[in-house]
Amino acid sequence: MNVKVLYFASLREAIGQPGEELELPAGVATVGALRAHLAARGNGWQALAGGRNVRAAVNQRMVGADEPVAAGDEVAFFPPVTGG
Amino acid sequence: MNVKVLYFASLREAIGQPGEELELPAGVATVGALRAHLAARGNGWQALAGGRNVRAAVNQRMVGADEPVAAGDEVAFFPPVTGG
Amino acid sequence: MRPGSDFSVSVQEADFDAGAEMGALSASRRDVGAVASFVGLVRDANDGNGVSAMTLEHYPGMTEKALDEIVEQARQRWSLLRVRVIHRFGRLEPADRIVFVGVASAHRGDAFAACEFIMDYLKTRAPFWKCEETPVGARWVDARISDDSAAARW
Amino acid sequence: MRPGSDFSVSVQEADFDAGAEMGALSASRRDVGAVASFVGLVRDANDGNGVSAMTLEHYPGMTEKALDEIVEQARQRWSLLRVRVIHRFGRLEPADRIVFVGVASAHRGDAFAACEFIMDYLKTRAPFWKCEETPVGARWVDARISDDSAAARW
Repeated sequence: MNVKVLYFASLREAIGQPGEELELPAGVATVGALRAHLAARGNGWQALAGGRNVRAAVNQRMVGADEPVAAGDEVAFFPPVTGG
Repeated sequence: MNVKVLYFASLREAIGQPGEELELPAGVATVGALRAHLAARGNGWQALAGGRNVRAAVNQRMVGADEPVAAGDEVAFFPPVTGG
Repeated sequence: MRPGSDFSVSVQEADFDAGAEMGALSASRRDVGAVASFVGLVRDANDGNGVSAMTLEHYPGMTEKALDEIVEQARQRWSLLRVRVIHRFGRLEPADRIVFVGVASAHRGDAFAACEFIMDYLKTRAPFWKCEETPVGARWVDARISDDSAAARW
Repeated sequence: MRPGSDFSVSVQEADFDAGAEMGALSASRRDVGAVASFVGLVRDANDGNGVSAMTLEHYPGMTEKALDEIVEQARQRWSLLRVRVIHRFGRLEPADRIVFVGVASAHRGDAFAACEFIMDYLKTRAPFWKCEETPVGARWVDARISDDSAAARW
């Protein structure tokens, strides 16, 4: 069960890559759980840690932490947007 | 003691002229009194009668009925504006 | 407030170029972050009647003063860098432009608020009157109560 | 929502012609009474630092969807005839245009409200990020709390 994960802006810079393909570990079924799983890698990934202002999208729609993640999903993490 | 009086839009049409020079009668010292004086002429002038939605300007500034009228003033009567 | 200055109004029979006016609101500046603008046009229908044309009457002299005053009030309420108001008079047909209001500011909140304020105030304070040509003859447009309440919001 | 239709969004690196976009919002129609528009530009200063340039990163694919959704929400709330949104990405310098939002409606209240709503929502919902070049180096722009509260008004 693979998901595609994308990082943008300051998160992309902190993590050092624009994204990756990932096999979801057992027990990781929501955006919030995925975020915690990634943050636990340490180093640049701590930019995803709890308390940081991170937003997420699943399949290109902004979602909250409780959003389910399923096989084939595209999950993106990024800081609050600053366009316009 | 002369004042210049101007009429616009539907008031100009009702009265049949765009304006006139006028010697203020004794006792007419405000815009409201001038309006009542003119309305009393009857016919088209009744478009100025009380109850009609008429606005006024003195020296090209919108004013209320209590505004004083003095020699040399330009007084205008018109319906509510509809520009834009 | 003459054309060419940062705050200017024009009352004219001629059409205007909204794009050029919009561009001029930020031209040769690097501190403008927001340009809000509005163009009002003649519609072919109003209150259920077809409108084939309209004539805009105004009060020469007072019109410019009223628009200057409206712009001055906006400047006192918001932080504005440039303002441009153009209002036409004379005979206009459906799809013709009537009015342009453009506001340049550092931030969008000021630009939007001032642009809408100027339009709302203009609708109730600037001496213009519309006479529409309809299938049942010419008629003077009645002032809208909604315009008074729009202006009263500010 | 593709360019050319009455409701369209574009995400592009190229500049746009705000005047042409504004004109297109009422072209060949006689029922448009109001066109409200907004142009956002790069300022040479932000939060006290000089800005020599900025780069706008975005999320290709999601950006267009987010803008479509914002326009759709506006259509559900107000009576709109045409809407055009253009947002640029890539490297931009002070005075460069960033974003265009234009709304055509029969009446000005709808046009103003929808135009400001779209800008407010775009600021908090569309996946763009600004990275500014300043004398002390490049920095990612922090989201403004005022943008969240502006969007929360609606």
